[in-house]
Amino acid sequence: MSALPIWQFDVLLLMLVLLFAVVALSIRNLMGAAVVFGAYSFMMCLIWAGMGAVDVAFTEAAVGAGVSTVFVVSTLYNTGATVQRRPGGLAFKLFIGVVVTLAGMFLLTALPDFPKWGDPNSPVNATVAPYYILNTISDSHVPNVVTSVLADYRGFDTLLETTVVFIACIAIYSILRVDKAKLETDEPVVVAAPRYDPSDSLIVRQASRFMVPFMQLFALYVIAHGHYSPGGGFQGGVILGASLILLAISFDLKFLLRQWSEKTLMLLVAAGVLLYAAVGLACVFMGGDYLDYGYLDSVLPGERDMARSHGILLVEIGVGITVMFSMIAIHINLASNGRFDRGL
Amino acid sequence: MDTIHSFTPVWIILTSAVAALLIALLGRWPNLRESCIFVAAAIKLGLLLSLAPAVLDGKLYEFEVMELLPNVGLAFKVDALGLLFALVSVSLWIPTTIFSIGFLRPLKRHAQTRFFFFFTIAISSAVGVAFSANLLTLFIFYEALSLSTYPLVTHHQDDDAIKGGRKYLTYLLGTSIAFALPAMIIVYQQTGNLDFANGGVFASGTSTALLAVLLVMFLFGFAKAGLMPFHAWLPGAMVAPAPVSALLHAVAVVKVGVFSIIRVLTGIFGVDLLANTPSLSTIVCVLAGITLIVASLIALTQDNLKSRLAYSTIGQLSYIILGVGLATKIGVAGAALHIPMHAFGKITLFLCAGAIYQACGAKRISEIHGLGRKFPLTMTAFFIGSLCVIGLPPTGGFVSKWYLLNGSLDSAQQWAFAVFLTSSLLNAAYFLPIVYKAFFAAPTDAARLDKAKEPPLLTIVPLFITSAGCVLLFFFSDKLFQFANTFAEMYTAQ
Amino acid sequence: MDILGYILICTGLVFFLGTTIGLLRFPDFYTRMHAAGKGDTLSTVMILLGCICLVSMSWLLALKILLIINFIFIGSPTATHAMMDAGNKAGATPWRKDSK
Amino acid sequence: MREQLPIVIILGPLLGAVLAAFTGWFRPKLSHPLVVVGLAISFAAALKLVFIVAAVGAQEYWLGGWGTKPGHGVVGIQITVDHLNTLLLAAVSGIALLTALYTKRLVDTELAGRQRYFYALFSLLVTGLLGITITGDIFNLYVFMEIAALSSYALIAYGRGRAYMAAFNYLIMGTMGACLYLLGVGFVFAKTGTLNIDDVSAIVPALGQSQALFVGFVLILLGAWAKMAFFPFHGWLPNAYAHAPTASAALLAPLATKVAVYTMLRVMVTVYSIDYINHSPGIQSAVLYLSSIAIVVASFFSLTQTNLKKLASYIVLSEIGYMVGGAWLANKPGLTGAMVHVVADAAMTSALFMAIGCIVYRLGQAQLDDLKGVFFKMPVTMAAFVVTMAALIGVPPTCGFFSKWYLIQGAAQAGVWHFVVALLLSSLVKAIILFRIIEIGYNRVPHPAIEGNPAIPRNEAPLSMLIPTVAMALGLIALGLGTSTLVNTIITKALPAALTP
Amino acid sequence: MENLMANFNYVIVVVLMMIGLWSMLAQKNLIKKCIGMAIFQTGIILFFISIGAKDNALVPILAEAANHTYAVPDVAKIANPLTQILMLTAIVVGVATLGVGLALAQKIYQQHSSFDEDEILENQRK
Repeated sequence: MSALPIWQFDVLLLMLVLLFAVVALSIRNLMGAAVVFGAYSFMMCLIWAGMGAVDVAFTEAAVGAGVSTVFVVSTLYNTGATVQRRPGGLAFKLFIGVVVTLAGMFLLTALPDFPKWGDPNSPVNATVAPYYILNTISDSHVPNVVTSVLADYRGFDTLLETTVVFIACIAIYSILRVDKAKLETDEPVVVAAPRYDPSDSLIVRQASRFMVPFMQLFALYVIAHGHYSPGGGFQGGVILGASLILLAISFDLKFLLRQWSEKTLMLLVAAGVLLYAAVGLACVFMGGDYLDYGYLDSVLPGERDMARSHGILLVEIGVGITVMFSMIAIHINLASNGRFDRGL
Repeated sequence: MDTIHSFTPVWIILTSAVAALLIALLGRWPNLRESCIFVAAAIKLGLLLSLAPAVLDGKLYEFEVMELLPNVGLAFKVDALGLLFALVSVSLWIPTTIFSIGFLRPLKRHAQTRFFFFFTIAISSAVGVAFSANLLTLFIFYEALSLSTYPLVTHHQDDDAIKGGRKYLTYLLGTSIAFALPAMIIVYQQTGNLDFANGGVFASGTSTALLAVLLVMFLFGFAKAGLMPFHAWLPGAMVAPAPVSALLHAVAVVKVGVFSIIRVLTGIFGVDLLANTPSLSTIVCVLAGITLIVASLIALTQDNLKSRLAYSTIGQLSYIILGVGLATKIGVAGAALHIPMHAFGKITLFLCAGAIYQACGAKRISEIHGLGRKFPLTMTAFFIGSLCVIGLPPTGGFVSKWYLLNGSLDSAQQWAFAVFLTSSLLNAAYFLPIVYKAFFAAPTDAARLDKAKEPPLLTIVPLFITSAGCVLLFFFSDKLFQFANTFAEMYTAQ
Repeated sequence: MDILGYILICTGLVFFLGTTIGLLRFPDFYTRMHAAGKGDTLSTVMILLGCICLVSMSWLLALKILLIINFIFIGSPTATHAMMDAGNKAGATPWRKDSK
Repeated sequence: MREQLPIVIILGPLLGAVLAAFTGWFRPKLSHPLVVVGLAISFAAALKLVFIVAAVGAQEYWLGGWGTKPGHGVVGIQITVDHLNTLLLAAVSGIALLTALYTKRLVDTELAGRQRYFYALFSLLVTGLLGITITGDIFNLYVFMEIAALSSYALIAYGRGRAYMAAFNYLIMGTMGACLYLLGVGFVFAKTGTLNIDDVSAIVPALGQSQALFVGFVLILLGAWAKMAFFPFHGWLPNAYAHAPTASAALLAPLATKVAVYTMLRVMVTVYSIDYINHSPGIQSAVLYLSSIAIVVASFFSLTQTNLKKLASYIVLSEIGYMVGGAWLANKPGLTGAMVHVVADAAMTSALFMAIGCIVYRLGQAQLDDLKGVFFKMPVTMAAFVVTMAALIGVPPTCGFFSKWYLIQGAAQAGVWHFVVALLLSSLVKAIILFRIIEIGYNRVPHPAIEGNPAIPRNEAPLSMLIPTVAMALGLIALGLGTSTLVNTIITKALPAALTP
Repeated sequence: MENLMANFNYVIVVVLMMIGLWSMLAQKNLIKKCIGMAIFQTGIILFFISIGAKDNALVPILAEAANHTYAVPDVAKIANPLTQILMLTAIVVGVATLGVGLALAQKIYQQHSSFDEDEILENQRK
């Protein structure tokens, strides 16, 4: 691959992003807002890819544009609220507007003090970062610097990040999940009858049936090949999740839940985190510091550096499992309003 | 002056604390419950007396429990004044207890256990104040006292009680938090320690303005001393049962207030500082003097017996503060001496008031006309008590006032002499008529008098003890004067 | 080889232009979707083929792009179908010549 | 191999939570003990570290062994236990442990049938808070912040009904705070190029008066303030804590805000230095005024409340003003007071909410008027409650007195009298509240209904709730008596050298 | 002014973030609040990526090392990986928060059958 010298193009994209943001926030139809927001995320991906941050772009494409749009849509779908009600509160909005503008001014005062745009010798690019680029090969034989930093140098962040996904999953579960027995007595529920049940379109079903295996294959490739190419546990996990979500949408939730019971899903979500944490703990028992995969060389093939590489693979798998199943669980909860019966 | 490190002061405080626990546990068996009070009191008294000789020849008992702030700790120190005060409160604790037994039991009053429990706590915190070696420790026990006396004040739990209790706390806690605490912190921030030191803690050259502000904050901060305008809680607290008001006014609360002020004036500011900067001593004397006169005048107008006594207390307290404010050796000694004297006199009066109320339910002065012939003993006790408060021989009050007058003469504040005399006359004016009417006036309500019967023995005996005390103090005043004098010599280097 | 690639890409862009115009100018929902579905798919595929020609050196990349083409071939028409179906259910009336 | 204790502090609750999430599906009874064990382990580690730190000084731990590399600084993530945070670590884990024991009964009754993930979230919240406290990396701190935040949203939402809206507002405010913090980190990062707190603090002075750094500083502060519900951002807190289930409130109220205060302290003392603050007097005085306003306003709102939980939440708000103000006095006693008060207030608030929890458990609701005769109904609980309120008022020898002592001393030294007045005022207000409650619960009973009268039968809270409450209340006194030891051995060393004479 | 052109990204970033912030605080509709939140976060992410950007830099994958022919890479020509890691985390955190927010919004809608803050508050009052 070659460098991407597209700054002028970049400016154009930035303008577009701004436009999409404004539209997404000003449009009255909520469903439309959700869709425009998805488009906004895609624009963002392009910008980031343009700046050489392919992994971020990849993640944003999968998470920001893909999954979170689906989340918003399924929320709207089963609440049935499509159009934003009365605007109102103009004075308040103006006040906030003024405050925010002042804040923006305040932020802009720092502009002249910033290192020049794209300067390779700015503090950020010259202090810590070079170490990773120079030593990733010798440390862990992982050419994709992002992966090695993600899972090794700053592996703790990633463990916590996985935990965040796990928390989000069980949080949403415990907020939304209602069991049928108590449903009547529990709380007044305004159930929005689904206006369109896609599960009756043969074409859609067959098409997704055909695509899903490819998607999953690709996702596994992304996880496994994360050392050498963009991608890794998160992106792969999200795609895996998305493939099943596609099934759920094109058939129905029952179809999905027949294969993956609620219990299995939630257990696997926790399992991923546990795997990651356990790998770290294993390092401690092998005599190293927490998450110091180098000390796993006695159980994993290869010397310390290769052990690191394999350790990274292990934790990436853990991340993948958690992300995949939490995405599915979150979708089911949001789409079926916590009743796990039918929904988008 | 040499010091003795000993745990005894702590023991003295703990005895009554332990007693309190026992009381709480033995609530079911009243006799057992009250007997352990007497045991505790006896032990206390014994321990206190065992300290006396060493203290009298100028030694100090010291003990530091732990450090709370850098070089300020939870520390105790027994000097003559502290010992004197402790002796008074403990020795008056016994008759008060006897009286309260006699007062509460026949009326089948509720929550006697609670009553005695907090009563005992209050005593031990009073002793704690007496033995405090620094301002912080003193403050701690001062607050403990305020909180532990609240249930006593609101003992009746009716609306008056609640109102009185509310007033009580608002004044005491409010002033101590709003004035005393910041003043204390400023002192700490200025000087870095809070120990009561001979000659004060302030470095020479501290600005007089600051000192004046601090002085006023302290005077008002310890509102238990009832300096006007922060005196209103005292009449308000009259809703308490008789023994409680006896305790409040004679021993625990108000005397703790003046005691704290004496400590601050002598130990934090230092008598010499007061003497050398007349403006400061003038502040103290003027505030005290005004309270003295005004309180006595108000007392004249009261018809309710207890509130008249209350205002008389307010006046008498200012005697003590004024005495210290004079900043002369004799004055300080007289002030110190006035604590026990007034204590005995006033407690007698209150116990009498309680006895009268118990006998015939009379609360107002106009109701007790001719009561003397019915209850000669009670009214005689009342007479002696009032003599003691007025300051006439042969009662202890005379001695202390004598020294106070001398002190005022050789101080810079000559006018104080006049103030003392005037207020003594006023005292006479509001006490003697009561006695006179009680013995010689025609009864207003004969029917009630006939119904009335002599109060039970348990309430009469304490009267004898205390009134006898008033007289004895006159003849053995030299013993007490040794205490006062030792203290005065220790703190006035003139 | 490169020439071929560039030609493919340019034709793709032309088709894209057509798609866009159609999307804007056609009278009703269905016809617009029709334009979008057909033109979009075709033009994208052409552009991607052009890319294959350009990167013909590395076969792995070419393979990946082929996969992408495959996905677009399946995905894009299905999506169009789903949307039309939805529109039909939602009761969007088709356009007739006589109707204004 | 180095000392592993620091990471144990984090791993205890983390693993406890994950395992609890497992057993929630097989043996729901097991979840609680698992979490308790995890918290106990982390508390033990934290306690041992307190002594180690006091003895030999700060302990550093590098995740994955990625330590300092010449020319690059620390390339990994570092977690540090030093004099500034060791006390808070012990306090957080200890309080969390007690609360976990305490909430058992509450959860079984309040959240019957819904508690599958409660303890997991509970433990994860503690993980987040401990992480914020222990981490030595400003970005890692953000991640921990989010962990704590997400789990606390869920814990609040357990309250149902109005709790959902309260949680949503909290989510918006909390996310805004986190984002502002992250942006501030970005500004700092852009100028220094490193995320490790020690390295940043080494670089910052060299950069001199840099506008970007200043903006970053302000942003981070704003973020922390939004998290701790400091005056302009305080709107979300009362509803969130009042409508949350008591079990959640008992954990959130004491810890969440204090940890945010710690974040501010860490940034002020370590990342930027104190004289950085002294060089911007304008902001300093502004913040001091803000905190005085916060104290006064919150105190008066707490006077007007009729619901015990709401009242307590407003008390929490006013206490936050204490700490922010104390920290911004930027002199020795002021900072000491703030640091002492962070720990003391955590304990006090925890005891307060525990006592309220007991009351709610028995009386079913927490309106002031419902407290009639509660002193005879549950004497032990109310005794603990009175002690706690006394501590909040600042009655010696409870811990509240000494922290307030230092704060007032600092304010006097800096000559910031409005702060002194605000402190005293709030003490008085709390005193009024206490005695209003005493009047209602103690005196407002029909006269004969007194001790031993069957009219008001003893009905104490269950022991599993009572013991932690009493223990915490006694802890307040113990903490108060131990204050000077803590100050001399640990907190004084945490102060920047510029201040310690 | 030329400085402003030089740091054009930062200007856009600030505007983006402020739009998001405004919508978080001022919008009455819960869903709009959530979207605003997401936009605020993406703005921050863009900021981080911008400070890590380098002119004409390669993606941070040491391609030539993939087949173990290891050569010391030219740091100046390889985009900064660190900011990318941070933002990966930020993205995931963002979607997690969004999910929780939507779940709460659903629950609120169930009770008040409205996403409008004012209506909800009115309902709660009565």
